[in-house]
Amino acid sequence: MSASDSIWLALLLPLLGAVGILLAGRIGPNLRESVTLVTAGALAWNVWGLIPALMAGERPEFTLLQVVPGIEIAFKIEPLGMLFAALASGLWIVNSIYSIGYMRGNNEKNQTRFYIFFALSLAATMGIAFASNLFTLFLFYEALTLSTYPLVAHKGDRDTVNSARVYLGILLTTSIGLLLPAIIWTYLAAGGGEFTAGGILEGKVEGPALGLLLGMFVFGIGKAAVMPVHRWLPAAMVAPTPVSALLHAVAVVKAGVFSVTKIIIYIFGVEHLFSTPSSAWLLYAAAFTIVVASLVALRQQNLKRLLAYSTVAQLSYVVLAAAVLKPLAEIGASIHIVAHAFGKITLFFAAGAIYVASKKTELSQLAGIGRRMPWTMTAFTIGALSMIGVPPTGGFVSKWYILAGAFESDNYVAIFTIIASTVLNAAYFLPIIFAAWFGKEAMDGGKEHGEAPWPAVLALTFTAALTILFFLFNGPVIELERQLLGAVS
Amino acid sequence: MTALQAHLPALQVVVPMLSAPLAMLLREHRLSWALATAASLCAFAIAISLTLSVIDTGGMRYLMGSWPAPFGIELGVDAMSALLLLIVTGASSLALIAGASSLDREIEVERQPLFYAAWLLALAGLCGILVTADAFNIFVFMEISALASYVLVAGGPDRRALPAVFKYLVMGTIGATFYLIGVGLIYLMTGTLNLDDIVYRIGEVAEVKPILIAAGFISVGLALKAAIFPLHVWLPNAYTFAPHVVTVFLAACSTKVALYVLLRFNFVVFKPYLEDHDLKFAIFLLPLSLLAILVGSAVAMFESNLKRMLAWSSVAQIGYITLGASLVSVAGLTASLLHIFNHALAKSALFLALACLAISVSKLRIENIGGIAKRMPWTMAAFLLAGLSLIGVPGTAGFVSKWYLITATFDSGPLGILLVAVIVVSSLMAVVYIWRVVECAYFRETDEAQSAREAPLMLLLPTWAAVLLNFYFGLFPGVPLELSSSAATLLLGQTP
Amino acid sequence: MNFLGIYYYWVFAILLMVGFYAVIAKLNLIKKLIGLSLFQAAVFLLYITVGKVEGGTAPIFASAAGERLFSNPLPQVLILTAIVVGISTTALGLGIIVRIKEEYGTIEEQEIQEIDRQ
Amino acid sequence: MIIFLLLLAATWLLWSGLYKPLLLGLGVLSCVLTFLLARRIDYFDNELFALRLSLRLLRYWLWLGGEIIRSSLDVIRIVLHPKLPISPRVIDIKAGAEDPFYQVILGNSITLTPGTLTIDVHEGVIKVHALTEDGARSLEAGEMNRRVAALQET
Amino acid sequence: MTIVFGVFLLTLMLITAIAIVRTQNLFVAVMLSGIFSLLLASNFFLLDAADVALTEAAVGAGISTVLYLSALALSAENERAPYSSHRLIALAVVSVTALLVIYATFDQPRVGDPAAPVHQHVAPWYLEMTRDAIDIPNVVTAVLSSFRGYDTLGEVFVVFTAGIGVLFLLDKPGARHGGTQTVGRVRLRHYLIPRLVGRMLIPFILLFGLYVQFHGEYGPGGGFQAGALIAASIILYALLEGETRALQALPRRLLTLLIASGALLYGGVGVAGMLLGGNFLDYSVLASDPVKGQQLGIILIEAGVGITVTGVLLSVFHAFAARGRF
Amino acid sequence: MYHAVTIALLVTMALALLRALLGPSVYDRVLAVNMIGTKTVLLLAVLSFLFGRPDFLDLALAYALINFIGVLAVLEFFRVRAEQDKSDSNVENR
Amino acid sequence: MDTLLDILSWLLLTTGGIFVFAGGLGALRMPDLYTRMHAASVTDSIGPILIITGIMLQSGLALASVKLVAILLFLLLAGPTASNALASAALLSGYKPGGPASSTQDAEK
Repeated sequence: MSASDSIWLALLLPLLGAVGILLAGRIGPNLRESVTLVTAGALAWNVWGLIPALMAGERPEFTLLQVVPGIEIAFKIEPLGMLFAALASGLWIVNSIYSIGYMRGNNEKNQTRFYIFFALSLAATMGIAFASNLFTLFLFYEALTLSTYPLVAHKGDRDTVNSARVYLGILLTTSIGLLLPAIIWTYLAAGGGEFTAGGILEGKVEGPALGLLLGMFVFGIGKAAVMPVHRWLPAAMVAPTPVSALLHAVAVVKAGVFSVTKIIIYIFGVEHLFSTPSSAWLLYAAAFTIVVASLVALRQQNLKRLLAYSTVAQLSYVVLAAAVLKPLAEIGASIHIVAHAFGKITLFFAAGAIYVASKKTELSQLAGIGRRMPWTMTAFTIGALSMIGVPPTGGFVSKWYILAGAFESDNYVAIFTIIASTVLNAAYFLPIIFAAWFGKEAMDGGKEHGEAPWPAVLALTFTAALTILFFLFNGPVIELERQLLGAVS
Repeated sequence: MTALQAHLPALQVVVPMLSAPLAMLLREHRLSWALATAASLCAFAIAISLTLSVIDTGGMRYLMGSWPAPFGIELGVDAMSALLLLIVTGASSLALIAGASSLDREIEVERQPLFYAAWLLALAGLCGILVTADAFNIFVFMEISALASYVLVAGGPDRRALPAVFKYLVMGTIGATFYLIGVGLIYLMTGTLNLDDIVYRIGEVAEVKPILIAAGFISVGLALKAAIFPLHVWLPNAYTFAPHVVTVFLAACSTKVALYVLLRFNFVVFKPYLEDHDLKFAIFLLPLSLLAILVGSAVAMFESNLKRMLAWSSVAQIGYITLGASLVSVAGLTASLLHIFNHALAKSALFLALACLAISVSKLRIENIGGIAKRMPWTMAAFLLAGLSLIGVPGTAGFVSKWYLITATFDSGPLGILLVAVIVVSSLMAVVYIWRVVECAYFRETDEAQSAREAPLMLLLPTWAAVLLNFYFGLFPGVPLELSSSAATLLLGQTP
Repeated sequence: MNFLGIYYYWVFAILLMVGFYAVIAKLNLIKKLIGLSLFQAAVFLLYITVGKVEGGTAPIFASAAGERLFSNPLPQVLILTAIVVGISTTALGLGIIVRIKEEYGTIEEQEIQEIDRQ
Repeated sequence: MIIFLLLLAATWLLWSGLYKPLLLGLGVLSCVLTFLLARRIDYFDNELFALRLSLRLLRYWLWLGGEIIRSSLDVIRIVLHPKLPISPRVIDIKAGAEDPFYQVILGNSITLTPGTLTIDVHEGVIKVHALTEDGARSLEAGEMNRRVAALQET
Repeated sequence: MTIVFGVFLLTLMLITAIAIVRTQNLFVAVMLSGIFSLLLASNFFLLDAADVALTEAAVGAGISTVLYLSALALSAENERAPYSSHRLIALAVVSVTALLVIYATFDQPRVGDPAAPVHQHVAPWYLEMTRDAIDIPNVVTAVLSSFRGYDTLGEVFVVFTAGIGVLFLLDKPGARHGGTQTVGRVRLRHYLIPRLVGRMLIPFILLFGLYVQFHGEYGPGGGFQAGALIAASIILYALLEGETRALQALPRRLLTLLIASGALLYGGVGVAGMLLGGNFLDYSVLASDPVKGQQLGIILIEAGVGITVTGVLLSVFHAFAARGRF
Repeated sequence: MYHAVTIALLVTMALALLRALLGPSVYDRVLAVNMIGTKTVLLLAVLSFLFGRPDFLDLALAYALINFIGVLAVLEFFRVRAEQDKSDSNVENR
Repeated sequence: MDTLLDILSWLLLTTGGIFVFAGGLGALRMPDLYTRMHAASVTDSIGPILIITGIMLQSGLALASVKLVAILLFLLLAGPTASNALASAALLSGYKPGGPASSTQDAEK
């Protein structure tokens, strides 16, 4: 099996999985979930198997078909996409285990539909990760939006449907309204949309127009949640927690920042953008988002909404890092995708576990919960520390690289933002942790409960462990992303 | 070229036309359905064969009655007519197949042979317009198809079909008469009716005024027939109250064929002759297209009758088509023609899905279909997927034409940004109106939906065929794209 | 002659106007249809006027006609077809009107609209 | 019926004026078609089969022509008279002939002569509207009625 | 002088047209339309269009009056509200249209100018070819049925469409208003004079119709006009004796057959041309001598036209009549 | 000479048209239609000779036929109307 | 002989024209329907007789004359029939001779 076979397999496996889940769903939940797990495992094995080839400098390619001359559906593996794909496929396994616990524990309806669309979302994610041109990226970007809609609207009651409408509305509006024109502009200006090392727009689009195009891309990719197009993310929190965990902490939002980063690196070209003053606004927009989203998070009472705003802020770290436009910062951006993924998925898992076990969703209810759910809250603490960027968690590593990049270019805005947001992060996470461990449980605090079902606990423990492990053993990842340097400079 | 092949342009019209009296004579409605379907499929086969030979040779000519060209009536098939022939015959076949199980609810069995005869005549009329190269002959076949369409629409079970069809009749006749006036003026100045001959001789005419007025009359008349905003008022009700499969057929073809004639005349006949004609054409058409797009989409967003919603969406989609044409560039026209094709695909699929829904739902209103997706998963999935194509989600046919349209508007200078904005806004509106339905069908509950049953296979098959074609042509738009771009170059008089 | 000749065109224009006005402004469906016929009749007149040759005669060879100048047969042929189309449209329109009357009990446009609105 | 066919043939020949084999053949066809249809519509089966020709009828027509001219002049005089000296009235006349065919001839003759107008024929009674007293009186005198009745006798 | 007559007739027409629009009584409007049609036909005759004049008279004054009256018998006689509220807009639209037309006339060639382009290009060819290749006197018929036979095929199918359309609309089972079906079917039976005279004339009208049918190549006339006349003769019978008896003479099924067979005959001749090695509607191949073939073809297709038109007009009349009242 | 007759016929048509416009009853209008019909027949007959094309007399006859049938149709229309009124009033009386 | 025929036919045509015109005038001047019909019948009976005879004298002994006779015959048959039909219809709907009954007037509202 050659490397390019792995590419189409990566797309096909989740699709096959979806069909399998549909069929198995008719027979029974156990078989259905086995199919999910098997698919997830196969996908991860397939994707991870590509890493050695990539490290060896290979860049496998695969062209599915040519829609019209100049517009192809084609794939190509490069370090950034590889990282994203490996992350998403790997976490899918963990998330699937968690889902089993969560969905059963909650007695959700329409579980088969849930698993099917989950698999479809993963297929779309793989497409985004491996896309070799803007058109393909857009295709799968939209597919991801559409396939996650049923997941968000899963509950089907009025509020959920309304929120799901906001979700879909914002994502489609931005993508059709800004991203598509931007892509077409790019195709027209550059004669194509192939992701090319060093960018393709140099000499084609210059000056203020470049800033405008950048804006169309950044805001067009609504999934990156740069303010003011972040509102879909809190809205999406009506989804079941596994969805929030994998999709709205990892796959979907990362697809956004990943796309931004990829477009900055491979379409605009870091050098070209750096030399164009009109693109500097991106940095400020990202900084603004980080600070404001953190402030908003500070005022949230609902745990999942707090996490959502935290995600908004964290995503802009990636954008900020990319916008610093220095090689080290780009590496930091890519690593932050990983670090934040581990941390945030842990946090969501924990939130979901709390909900399954105790039906609690508000911050005020969490006092003293650490004693009832020690595993969960330990994991939560680790995740929160990673968000703040305290060693020995993964969050520290990425922040370090971003700061290094910022210092390299004496970018004080970035430095200041990072410091400020660290303070803010600490300000909203530490009280929760403190209350959970040392607070006193309210007397009328509802039913007696212990830990969540074991698959959920297993999953969150695992991701918490990953967060710490990433601090200790981040070498391979950095090694992988160092390859980006070739593309950047 | 075999003997039979040489006769194909004539057979394209004659086969459905002569099947009509036979269909009428058959007393058993199943038999006449079978005959109509067979004739329609046969016409489809002829259209495919014609398309192939057009791709090979660039065009076909046929002399009716063997009389030489400007004197007798000449038929001519080129890339543009081949493209539309495919749409017309294909949509007719699909809709007829679907009609087998949906029409019995709407039209009494005894009246069905007449209905199928009218259907074949509508088909023959539309094909006739497309293959002929004679200005007056277009009028005759336009009237055949128009009269037959009135009959088809009047077959709707709701009594409101009748005022709707009367309005359709009045406006259609005004349109045809305007066209006739225009042709009369041209004939007065050139002495000929053959389109090629007109093009050749119009250059020798010194006086501009009558030709200018002729251009006006022909354009307005055809705009009426093509339901170009604001002359679209007949369309929503006619589509809404027609029998469902008739809506499928008409939405896919009738206005498109009028657009075809409109483009032909304006680009081939008038543009080379009248000074600044393209500019005037654009100035008239562009704002109207934009209004059509915005108004049509906006009304569709607030319409709760599903068929009328899609009908208003058609008004908007016609706006896209005319928008592309009003750019007067090869890219714009290509986009426009391609959108004719793709919109036909998407709309037939959507209306077919509605026909499936109508089997179980008494009133096709949005509030009546809550939760129906559970009972009719295949139908709603088809609706959803076709809706994606209408919105223009990548991977579907709708995306390809929208891509070309946006590309073309970018080329058209500073105004382009505004146009792109309009296209984008209306695409979003399309998201809204399609999604309202999808959301309701999947996430709401009503009592009526609980008793619903999945539509019969004979309805689902054509529906899904249309849906899959949307995806096929979204991924492999080769043939329609080639036809549209060579038609566009042909219209603009450039060598490909 | 020239003025009188132009008169034909002008009458065509005014007839067109009258018929068209009836179609648009009248609310009674039968009246609309009559207006439509007038409208079409105006066009017939245009064509036939166009086909006339001064000093010519009807394009039918006969001993009585001898070798004379003949008027143009083509517009006549076209209008024959157009008249037939016109009567067909009228017949169909009347059929629809009869059905409307049966279903709604009126053939006034605004009354039909009121009934539908209920 | 033979007479009828002959009449049809004569009509065709006189109208057509073209004596080519093709057209003669078509003429035969037309006559036969007409004849068949006439049978289908019961043209021959009752008293209404009304083709009776005679010399007297011709003579009557000539007389009628004279009457028409005379009464026309009367009416014209009235019309052109500035005061319109009319004195309209309605009278009933009992038809002398019993055969409805001759009643019809009488009725139409009355209408044909300006100044008098048949309004209704019902069971042998003809209701006539006359423009002037004179006209009414001369009709009541019965000259026309008598002549038509005489026609019937042959 | 002729043109003065024309101008006079045109003026009368204008007056009539305006009166038609102004009157609120629909019956009056229909009567005036009949007058309009007669005036128009006279005008056509003045303009050397004998065939058109015949058709217009048969259609405008005859058939459409009958049809309008049948529809009127089913509905109210007076308009309720004369004009829509948009009458000013309507007036503006209409005026613009008329002004545009008049604007166009400034550059148009003089009426009747033999040198006008209309008379230069194809028209002389038709006159010449009719003599050479078809050899019938009526050029209009030659153009109609051979040179532009395809148009006429379309025309037949327009009529056909209208026929099945009306049948489809009005033969709706269940919606028929029962009750009046048998009452009042006596028609004009009690009117002695019209009944007797009308009856006497029927075969001759029919014969005249057939004459017009078969002399289309020689004088004004042809399939359509003949069909209208033949249908008129049967309609006369229906008026006199009730359409029940008319339907006994020519049953609905037969009429349906006529409608279809006429259209098929026309199409069949076209296809025969194709099978015999020519193009569609090429009559030259029908006989060994092309000229004879043309003539044969013309006779056949004219017959097709006549059959269909008769069938359609009668069916339409019966469909209206069967609605009960008329 | 033909011209004189033509003019007389045309003027008579105009007078009849005037009657049609003035009414006052519907029957007056029918009368006018009938008059115009016969005048048209005569006009055509005269014009055929004026143009030297006597073969067009066919038209005149056709007009006469059509006109006759038209008037009878109108009569039938009135009869139906009268009957309808009668039955309507019967319904009201009951 | 020819001149004589010409003069005769001219005479017939002209008087025919005068009769027709006078009839038309009468139809306009007369006070009510029935009296108008009398005037109209002048144009329907004597008018055609004179005019068509006049034309016949012009055309001589030709087929055209036969056609003219046919037209005349038809007019003379159909004209009074139509008048009779009209009169009886008017009477049937209550239009009394002597003045229009109010119910049948179509006076425009």
